[in-house]
Amino acid sequence: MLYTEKVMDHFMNPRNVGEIENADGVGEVGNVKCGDIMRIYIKVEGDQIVDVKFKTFGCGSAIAASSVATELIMGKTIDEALALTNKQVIDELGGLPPVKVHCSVLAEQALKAAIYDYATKNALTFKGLEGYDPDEDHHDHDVVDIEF
Amino acid sequence: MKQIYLDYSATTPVKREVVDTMLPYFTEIYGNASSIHGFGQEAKSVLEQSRKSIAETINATPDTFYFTGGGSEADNWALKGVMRANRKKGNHLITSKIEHHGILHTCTALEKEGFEVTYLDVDAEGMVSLEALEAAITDQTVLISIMFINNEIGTMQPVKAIGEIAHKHGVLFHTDAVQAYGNVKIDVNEMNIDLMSVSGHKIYGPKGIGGLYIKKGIRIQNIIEGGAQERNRRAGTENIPGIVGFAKAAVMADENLEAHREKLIYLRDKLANGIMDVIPYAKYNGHPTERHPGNVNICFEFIEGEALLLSLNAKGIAGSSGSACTSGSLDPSHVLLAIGLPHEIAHGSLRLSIGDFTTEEDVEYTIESLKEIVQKLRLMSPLYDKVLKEGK
Amino acid sequence: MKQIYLDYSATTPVKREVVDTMLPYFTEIYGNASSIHGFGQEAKSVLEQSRKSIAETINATPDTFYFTGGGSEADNWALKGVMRANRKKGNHLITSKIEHHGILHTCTALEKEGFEVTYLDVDAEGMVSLEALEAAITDQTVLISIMFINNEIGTMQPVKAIGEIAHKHGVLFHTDAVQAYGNVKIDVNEMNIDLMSVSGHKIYGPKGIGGLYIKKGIRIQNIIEGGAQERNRRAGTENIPGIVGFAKAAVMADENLEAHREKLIYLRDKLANGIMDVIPYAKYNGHPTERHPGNVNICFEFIEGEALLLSLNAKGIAGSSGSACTSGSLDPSHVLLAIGLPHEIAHGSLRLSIGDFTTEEDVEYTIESLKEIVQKLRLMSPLYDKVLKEGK
Ligand SMILES: Cc1ncc(COP(=O)(O)O)c(C=O)c1O
Ligand SMILES: Cc1ncc(COP(=O)(O)O)c(C=O)c1O
Ligand code: FES
Ligand code: FES
Repeated sequence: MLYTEKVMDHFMNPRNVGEIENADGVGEVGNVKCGDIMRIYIKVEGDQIVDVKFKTFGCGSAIAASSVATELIMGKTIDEALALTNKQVIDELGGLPPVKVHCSVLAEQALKAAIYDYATKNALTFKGLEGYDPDEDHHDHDVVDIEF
Repeated sequence: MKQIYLDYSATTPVKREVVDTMLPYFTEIYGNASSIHGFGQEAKSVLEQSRKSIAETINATPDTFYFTGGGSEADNWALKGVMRANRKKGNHLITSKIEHHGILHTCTALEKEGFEVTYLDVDAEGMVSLEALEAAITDQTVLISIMFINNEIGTMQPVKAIGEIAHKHGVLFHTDAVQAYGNVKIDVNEMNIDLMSVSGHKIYGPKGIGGLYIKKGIRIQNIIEGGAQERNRRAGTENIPGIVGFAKAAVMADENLEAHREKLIYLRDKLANGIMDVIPYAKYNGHPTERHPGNVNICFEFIEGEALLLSLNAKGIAGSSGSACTSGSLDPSHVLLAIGLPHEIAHGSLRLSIGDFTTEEDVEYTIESLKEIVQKLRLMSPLYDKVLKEGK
Repeated sequence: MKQIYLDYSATTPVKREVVDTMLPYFTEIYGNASSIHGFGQEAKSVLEQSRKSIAETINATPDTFYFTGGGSEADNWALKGVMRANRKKGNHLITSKIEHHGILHTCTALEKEGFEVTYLDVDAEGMVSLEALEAAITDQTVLISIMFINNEIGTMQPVKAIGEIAHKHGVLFHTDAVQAYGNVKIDVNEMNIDLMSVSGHKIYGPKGIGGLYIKKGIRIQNIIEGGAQERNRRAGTENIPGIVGFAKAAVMADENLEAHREKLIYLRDKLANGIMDVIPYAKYNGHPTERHPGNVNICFEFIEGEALLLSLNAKGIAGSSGSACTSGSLDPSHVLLAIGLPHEIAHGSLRLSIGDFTTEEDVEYTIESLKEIVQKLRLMSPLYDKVLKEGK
């Protein structure tokens, strides 16, 4: 099969789809032209992410990666969430085909964007956001040389 | 779970009768057609009978039809063979932007060898303009290669008129008829075709066998040299079971052409109309009438084709898409871009291709499933969001 | 009448087990391996499994083995692909005078493109000289292509030593192993092989499928462009039934290699010795020990090969000949001339090739029949006349 059972499960039964009214942070990355847009909403209480939702326009692994990423950070602190890498997303999915690695990068970036939005709105700084540039093009279909 | 195959344009199952015809040639009449003993002569005789049968379906003489290892080889042979053999005449080739990669990537290779290639635009329905074609011909033009039926959007070109223009200017005309053969009646003489590629596995025959029609008197170089097979033009021990199967499939298709077309067109229209009726924000691609009898190609806005295919697959339905995510490249299908679709819409394309084993229930089930799936995916889509909130 | 097939070097019957393995892929698992739905993914998975199985038999990794439409295509691809891709390195290719036409005619084509080719002589037993080979290498030499086992006289070259010489001089080494694969154990690494052609129908697998081993890192151009199949190197919808059958045949051959060789060598020697014992004025061609386990090649003086074949055929025995009369050309086989046979002797050549279904009785019957036939034809021959009258 193209994808692992785990990918198919998250694709067919995505967790945390939707949006959060009055979210504390919203991040959107990707580009319609390239066929993938990911938007993540977070609700924060104290330094904890108490709710997270996503909407994704993209392929099966983009949807599965969004789903897994939201699951991984639900209930975590902001700092913990910022430590999430696309490699963790891939591991959690039981692997992705090389040409689909960029879809997991998108999930990592969408989350960072949401936290950045929250940080900016509340004038907060987080170590994990140092050097983060929201306008950077995160979208690279050629990210394939990641070791699993 | 019920399995519904709606990807006949990708490949077809081999018909039972075709397999049965092939079987003896694996284990009993297994000779090499070049051998002079009985085993070889039996193989030789069925080889020539098969060639004759196929030639007849396109109104050609047997000595103009050459077997190849498939449609791609035929495409490569036609273009490289003719261009390289006619360097003295000129170095210019005309094709279209919506050809199969078997043609387009061959053109790129020819450009590297120093040939010049004009890639004609097509209109929103995938049609080549005859005026633009004629205007592109120069005194260097050796060959025009325009596909008969496009494999993605199903658009059928005015082949006869293209051949007429080619001949008026003393230019050769090749057509990639891999999708057309077995689905529309082809007469190479009447249609002014000089070279034509066909393939077995698109017409309920075996994979790994195809053919190139080459009108008599055409200068063409070989691309596979070696033994004297195929009258010295294509080396390699003849794939007799494949050839016999291809011929059987070709004859069956030819004899049943009208009924096949009627059935396909009926189901195709039912499927296409059914989908367009129940799913909003959808665009039917290709030409409304001049199209493959079994081809349905629709773009669904706000969602992505691969996700659509996976969801369909989970319901047992097999289709295909021109989305970038299925191709592993950044861009969606060159065909969808050539008919002017914006990237974001081309991403949501779905091709469902109908064939001889498709039933009315398959069509109904597919429409229903698709409706659910598109709805579900759209509810996940940040793009649809905006439409719901802001209208469109 | 009893039919005795002794032309296994021309082609083999497909084994029952091989056909049975292929069957489901015609009618059930018929998907296109490039499709992402279940039908396609099943095909993809068996495609990669087949590639792995074959690669294992030659001690290669799966990503170095590419499927082609046969042995000739593999030969063309290896030579044209490597020479065209390495023009910057040089323009010289070394091969031998006894190669299959798949190599020799490709060399002619390359010469027309401006490449230079050295055709090495062979000795009376068909062996290439390693000294001559090394002496032929220049700073322009890109590739050496020497066949593993000759298809006519069965001579097996010292492949490992040839590869060693090639690598010592930084030159690539291709071998046409179409006759060797399945008959001798091949280890591409140990034997210093960079590229290797194989074909399904010589090892009890289907026709129309073959393969090219290409060591990692080798620069090679495509000869068939188009879709992204075979990791972008060989376009065309994958011939899954053919590939599955080829893999099954390859694995069966590999598992049974020793028993197969022993049986063949036993029968071959019985046949060769039996013939040489009872028929005078005969010459056993090829190397006495370094040869194909199933190959017998003998020239009978004073008679002509085609007449011999027809007479054998009339007795139900299928063989082959390198006589000019079977080739339709004026000259007898280039291989027989290259080992220094005079024309008149080369005309009377007979190749009998033994395979897995050959029995001891077949061999005995063949010896007897041949004795009668040669006698009968000689009595008709004006050349034999003189011998009878004048002695020799
Ligand atoms: C030594 C050798 N090379 C190449 C070939 C060509 O293989 P194919 O017939 O599969 O194209 C053959 C047999 O025909 C052969 O014996
Ligand atoms: C229009 C067209 N041309 C060429 C080909 C290539 O044919 P084959 O897969 O037999 O090489 C195909 C199908 O894959 C096709 O649809
Ligand atoms: S979103 Fe395009 S490949 Fe995943
Ligand atoms: S004697 Fe007739 S072809 Fe040679």
